[in-house]
Amino acid sequence: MNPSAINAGDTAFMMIAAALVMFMTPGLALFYGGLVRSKNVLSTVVQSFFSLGVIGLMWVLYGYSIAFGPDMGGVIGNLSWAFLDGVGLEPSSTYATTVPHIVFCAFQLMFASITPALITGAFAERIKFSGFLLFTVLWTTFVYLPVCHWVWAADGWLLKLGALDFAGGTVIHLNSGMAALVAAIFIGKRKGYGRDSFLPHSLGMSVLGAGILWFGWFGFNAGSAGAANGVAGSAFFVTHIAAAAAMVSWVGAEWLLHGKPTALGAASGAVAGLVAITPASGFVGPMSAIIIGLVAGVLCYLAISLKSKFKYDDALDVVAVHGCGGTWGAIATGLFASKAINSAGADGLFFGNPKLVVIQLVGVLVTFAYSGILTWLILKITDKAVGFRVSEEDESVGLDLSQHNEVGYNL
Amino acid sequence: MNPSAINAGDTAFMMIAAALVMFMTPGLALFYGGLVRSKNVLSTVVQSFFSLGVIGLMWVLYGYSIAFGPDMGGVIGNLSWAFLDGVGLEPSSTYATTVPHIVFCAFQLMFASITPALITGAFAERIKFSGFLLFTVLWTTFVYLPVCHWVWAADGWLLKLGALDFAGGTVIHLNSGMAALVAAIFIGKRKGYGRDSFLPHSLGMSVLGAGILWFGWFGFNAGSAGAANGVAGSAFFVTHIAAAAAMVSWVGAEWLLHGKPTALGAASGAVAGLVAITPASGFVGPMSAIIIGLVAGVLCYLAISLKSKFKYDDALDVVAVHGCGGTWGAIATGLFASKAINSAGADGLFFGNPKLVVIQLVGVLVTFAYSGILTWLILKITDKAVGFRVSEEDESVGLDLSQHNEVGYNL
Amino acid sequence: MNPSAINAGDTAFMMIAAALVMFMTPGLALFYGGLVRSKNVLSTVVQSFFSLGVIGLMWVLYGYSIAFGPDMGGVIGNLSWAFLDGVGLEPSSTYATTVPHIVFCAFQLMFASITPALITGAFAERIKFSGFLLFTVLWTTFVYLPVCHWVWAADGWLLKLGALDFAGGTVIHLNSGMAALVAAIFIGKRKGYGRDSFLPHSLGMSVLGAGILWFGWFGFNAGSAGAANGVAGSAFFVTHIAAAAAMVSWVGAEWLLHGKPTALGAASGAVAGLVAITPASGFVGPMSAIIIGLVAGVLCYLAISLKSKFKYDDALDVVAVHGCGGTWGAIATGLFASKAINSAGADGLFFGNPKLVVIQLVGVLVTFAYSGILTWLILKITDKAVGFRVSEEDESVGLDLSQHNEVGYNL
Amino acid sequence: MKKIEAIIKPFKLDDVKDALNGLGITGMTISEVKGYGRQKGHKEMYRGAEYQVDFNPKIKIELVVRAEMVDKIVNAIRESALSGKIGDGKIFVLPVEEVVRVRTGERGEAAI
Amino acid sequence: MKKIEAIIKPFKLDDVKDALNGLGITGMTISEVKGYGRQKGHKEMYRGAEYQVDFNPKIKIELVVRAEMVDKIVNAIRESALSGKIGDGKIFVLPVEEVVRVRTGERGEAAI
Amino acid sequence: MKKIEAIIKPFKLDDVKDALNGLGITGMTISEVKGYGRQKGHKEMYRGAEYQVDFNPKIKIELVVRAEMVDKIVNAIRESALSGKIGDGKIFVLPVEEVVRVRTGERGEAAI
Ligand SMILES: Nc1ncnc2c1ncn2[C@@H]1O[C@H](COP(=O)(O)OP(=O)(O)O)[C@@H](O)[C@H]1O
Ligand SMILES: Nc1ncnc2c1ncn2[C@@H]1O[C@H](COP(=O)(O)OP(=O)(O)O)[C@@H](O)[C@H]1O
Ligand SMILES: Nc1ncnc2c1ncn2[C@@H]1O[C@H](COP(=O)(O)OP(=O)(O)O)[C@@H](O)[C@H]1O
Repeated sequence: MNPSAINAGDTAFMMIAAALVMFMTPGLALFYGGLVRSKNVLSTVVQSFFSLGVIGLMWVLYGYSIAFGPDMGGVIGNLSWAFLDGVGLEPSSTYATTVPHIVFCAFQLMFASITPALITGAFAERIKFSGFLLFTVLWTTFVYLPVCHWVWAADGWLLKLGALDFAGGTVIHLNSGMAALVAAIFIGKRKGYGRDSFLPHSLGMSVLGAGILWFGWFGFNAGSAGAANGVAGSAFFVTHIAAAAAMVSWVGAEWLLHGKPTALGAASGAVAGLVAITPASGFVGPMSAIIIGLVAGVLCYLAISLKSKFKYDDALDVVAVHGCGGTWGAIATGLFASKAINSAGADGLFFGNPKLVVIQLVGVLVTFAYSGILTWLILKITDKAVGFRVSEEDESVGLDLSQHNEVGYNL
Repeated sequence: MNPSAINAGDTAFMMIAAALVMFMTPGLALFYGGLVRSKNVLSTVVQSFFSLGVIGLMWVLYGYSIAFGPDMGGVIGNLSWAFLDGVGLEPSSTYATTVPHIVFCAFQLMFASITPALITGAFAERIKFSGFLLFTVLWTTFVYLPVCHWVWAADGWLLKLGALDFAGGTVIHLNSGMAALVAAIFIGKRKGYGRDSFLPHSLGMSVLGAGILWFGWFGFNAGSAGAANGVAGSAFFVTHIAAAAAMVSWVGAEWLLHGKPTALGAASGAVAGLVAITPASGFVGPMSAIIIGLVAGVLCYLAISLKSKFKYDDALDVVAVHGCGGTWGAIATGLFASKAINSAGADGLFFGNPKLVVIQLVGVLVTFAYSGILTWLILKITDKAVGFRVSEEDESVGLDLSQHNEVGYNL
Repeated sequence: MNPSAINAGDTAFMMIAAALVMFMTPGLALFYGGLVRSKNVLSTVVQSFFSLGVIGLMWVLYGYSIAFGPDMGGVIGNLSWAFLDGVGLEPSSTYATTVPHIVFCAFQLMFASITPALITGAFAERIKFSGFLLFTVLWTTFVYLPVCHWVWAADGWLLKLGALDFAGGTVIHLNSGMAALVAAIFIGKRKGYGRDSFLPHSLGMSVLGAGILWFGWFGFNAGSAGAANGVAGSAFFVTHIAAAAAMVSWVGAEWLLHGKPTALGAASGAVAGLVAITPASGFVGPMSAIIIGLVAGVLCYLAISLKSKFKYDDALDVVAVHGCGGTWGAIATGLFASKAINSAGADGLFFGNPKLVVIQLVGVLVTFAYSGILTWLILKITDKAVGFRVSEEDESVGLDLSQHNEVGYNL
Repeated sequence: MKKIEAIIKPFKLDDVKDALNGLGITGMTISEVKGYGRQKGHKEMYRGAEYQVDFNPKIKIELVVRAEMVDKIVNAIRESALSGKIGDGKIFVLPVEEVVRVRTGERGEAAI
Repeated sequence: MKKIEAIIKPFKLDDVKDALNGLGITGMTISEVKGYGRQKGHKEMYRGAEYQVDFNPKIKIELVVRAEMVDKIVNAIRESALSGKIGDGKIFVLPVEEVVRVRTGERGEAAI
Repeated sequence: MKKIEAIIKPFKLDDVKDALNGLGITGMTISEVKGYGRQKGHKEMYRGAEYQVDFNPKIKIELVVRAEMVDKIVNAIRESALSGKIGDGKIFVLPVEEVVRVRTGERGEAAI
């Protein structure tokens, strides 16, 4: 078989997977949108939604080239694929070699689009739209693209080191989780935080959002196999199971500790499980996935109390869910990965290779440091340039009206 | 061709089909959630959603093995596939032989997850969450898994008898419909039933839910072909057409009988058509599908009045839609099945083979009896163990607050 | 390879693509439903939803045959495929030759279903349900089916002329946009238009709808390749990019001109971009897509003011978004099409072939004229037969109650 | 003429309506309100945190009646709204100086 | 000072607002309420069953005014809210003893 | 006994509640209303068109109290609801003739 021939099955799969990942962003918009107060629903929703727009443009102009283009020192791609020059209907010889290169490029674009949207949960209900926009452009350029290159580009240094990140635990979740932590501290607490109650305005909306996220996550994780093969099938299955397990353990934890199982707990647990399995999804089997999920549910649930302990206001718990969940997933990959599932991967600690855990930790720590520092700088610049936080008046009126001259509901 | 080789097209198809079926459960959550009063929206939504969690775990631990594992007397699978031992990336030699076994296992898991969720419509607005949970675990174990084995496992006795159930008319719909009937009688009417009005709190939510169900049902029915082939294509088409026909006939019936076509009628009709075509979907052609759909719409619409005649409170009409629709579908398969569509099937009455109707009826009646009796026992046990119905006080406050300490809306 | 052999990858792709297009109709229902006042939400939603029903039936009975059946003079298909006679599990020798004919038929059905639903935005909030229904049946029969034949049937005269319409810019968008203009003028303004404010009742619902539309549009455009190949991949990518670009330019335009970026602007911009890229999607590259999208966003945004200038009440801006967007897309195809992307296409003006623009303009103008005149006639007939507009009383009570005896919300 | 304002528990609305109907009351206006009182509100959970919500959903019934009807009506509301549990609500009586029926322009007791 | 409470049909709100504006009224408060009265409510369908819903959506307008304005205002509301069909609503006038403007602390008629 | 009706800005509700709590107020009823006044409303955009929306969201607090408490309460509300910007709202005092507690049947001041 000609190595660069297009396989229709793989191509079908990768297109649909890309579509599924795209659908996650509106899903996230709902998940987040339901959690804020009704006066901020649109501003929250549109921040996710608009990421699809601005990052789509960036991706064509220079993003894809920087992330996946010809390597410069393992650190970054050069600009020779800018404007998608040479990225066409033929398969790449490196990435997803049985599908049109443009399809792989589309698939990766969807990942880039949702990542900064995840961060918006941290500064929800008090962010200027212009501040969000500039932040998103800078953060994607200077944080997302490089980290993506390190981990997924053929010559990325973390990949070469042997770090495993099947579908984005490091690149996406712990990266955005760290950025969320820094941004939450930077922007400060919402007005009235700790005194007024900030109860979600529509939890049904959030559960729907979580359902869409779950649905789309099959594309996210299974699609990361790059083809419709056994590894994709395995990733598909463990993705579901980890979400199921984390849902059960999160709800179990709150039932035990607070006496009630909640709908938001079920939704949050599922998301936590999906986050945690992401880096491991192509490398672990079902029983490992159950453990990863069960731990994720409890861990992320408990991690939520960090914000009251350390007194930052991470409005929608991005740090607890994506930061902690992603970190746990990256480490768990080091524990549970098995060549029996994916011969292109590696064995983890429980399969006789303690080295993998160390490598995974390197990936985690480097990403923490890089994302943390760069995010802080970008926040400073953004704040200077266009301002990051709205005025008190605008905040109490609500961002929908003050930033967008719209209201969420006229019932 | 190596019989156990993975086909990328089939694998892509079955993964996406599984994802689509998974998405039906959040869809059902919305469909049901919109129909209850706003004080019960989250409890209704979370019961569907949580099924994904608990049944995911059960499936890995023992569910799949009992349903599809090595046969014991045509009645049940043994436990040799527990923990998915031996269920891996290679295709099974029996089920969907061109896709990884784990993908077939995932596909079937989604069916198992939604079935008990369907039942929750019967006891909505008055069920304890703990009662729901125990019931779901027991019912899936003792009712769903065996019936699934009978009908779909290679050596299941109903399959061997020649009963046709392409995508779950018997296993899923009439099974859950019968359980719903028993559960509705067991739990008793909602407080104020017959006096207060129990009008839906958000019909737009229900229409969205129905739209998602319809969308997902393509995976449900076409995916039941196990491969992306002509039968799948045919199942795909008739699924759509039956839904369309039933939507039109349901709305037509209410327009004629009550003077107004309704949005809920359109949504309910579509679901009724989808239910009815399910067992027949791989065996019948488009014109048969139109007839099956048209009959389903009117039949299920009329069946709703049964509950006032027989004085049970099947809150969201699971009996009428899934029970009657599924029964009609099972019988219709006996009438309209044609080997011209699917050579692996059989001809039905209208194609010269009256025997098939008899066999289908055997399947229906056995399932009625088995599901009815077992459901009753399980309800008794559940009620004794953790209680099934909430207190009057909790019911009038609403389940969201009393069971979950949450409220649906803060607008 | 046997030319009529089924390819599993292509078949998987076309089924999922058809499912995605089907999902657009509920998406449209939400997009439109969120924009009307809460007293009309269900009537708006059900008009889209019900199109799936009635057109599904028509398609089997005669629709598919008229659109794609054996040609009569390049103008219309004959009835020899009525009842889908001969449209079966084997591939067609003409259309999508590697997938079951019934799957191609299903895919095209979804297009036919959404087109009249698009028009409903023009006469929202004042239309009789019976009027909508008769209009939809007649319009689909006498406008959609012929135009579809001209453009897409193997012997259609516009196709033969060399007009390019990859996924329906002419057939669907500019066709429905023209019909919307005529219908808006015919039915007249909503009561209180220009004085009362007609603010959307739930913009979050509309953004969700736009998200679903975007997601489904991948099936719409990429699926129009008929197979999971390079052209499909390219169409997939440019679809996304044009939506992204138009979102950015629409929001940019309103930000500049009115001082605020809006959530509805982001959603509307995305839809405008999706509309505009539709006819071009299989023929242009990413940079062309960016330009098409950027122009579409600004153009459609500005086109909205036409309605106040020309004093018609196109309630949900079908003319501006689908009419103008579709027209721009059809012309842009004449400018940007390139054989380098799709050898089965043609080069456009910017690739040295000015003739294509002329051909495209012929397609546009003929469709305008045909759709405009026929729509007017059909409106007259509908109005005579069952009435088109509700009474003043019914309009002020709201269509949900007056047409359907239902209300949207009981919160 | 007097205006009676009653704050009751939502699930008692049908009972109260029936009781008022029984007295021949032909008009009233209701609205959804939130009550703060001895009944202590309830807890809501949000990701492991518990929030005390002080307000409970209540229904406010407003009706304007002839002065001589007040006692009967107040008693009827009291009985039909009674669950005996804390939070059952309050009934207030206020003076009304004029009533006009929009449709007919009638005034005073004829307009009630 | 008097308080005027008017229950009107929702689609008449703009007319009433304009009429009050015409009289130089600078403040009012409105809310969504449900009315029960001679106008008989409406039917809603739910899967083939018909439910009688007794309450119709109404708007309540509350405004506090100087006593001498009452007649003019009541008439203005009456005329602008009139559709002539049943259910047009009611206007009530109640005594008010004190008014305070929060922002300035003004009291009495100056605060209206 | 008097009824105090206060129209305030929504984000001041917690402050007012705390202030009233400080005076030992044990009951009140609140609702969401829309206010029309000197504060001019706001603009909303809809696809390039700007609409002037005249009404601002407000909270109405109703509480019935003993007559001698009125001054203290009015002052407490005034101070806690004050932001100093236009639209801070109004406080009205109306006479009340009777109060009944549904649960116990108590009447008059005992029932408050
Ligand atoms: N002084 C008051 N003024 C206005 N409304 C009150 C007052 N006291 C109580 N209410 C209303 O009555 C409801 C019931 O009062 P509560 O003190 O909880 O119970 P109970 O009436 O049984 O003592 C409250 O939720 C509130 O809406
Ligand atoms: N006695 C009353 N007390 C309070 N509200 C009333 C009273 N009578 C009528 N209303 C309100 O006025 C509205 C219109 O009254 P209705 O009897 O239906 O029509 P009409 O005023 O035309 O006779 C009712 O829906 C209700 O909200
Ligand atoms: N005469 C009135 N009757 C009833 N409500 C009023 C009256 N005047 C003002 N209000 C209410 O008080 C709110 C604030 O009034 P406004 O004139 O905007 O500001 P301010 O009180 O600061 O002068 C209004 O939104 C309205 O709800």
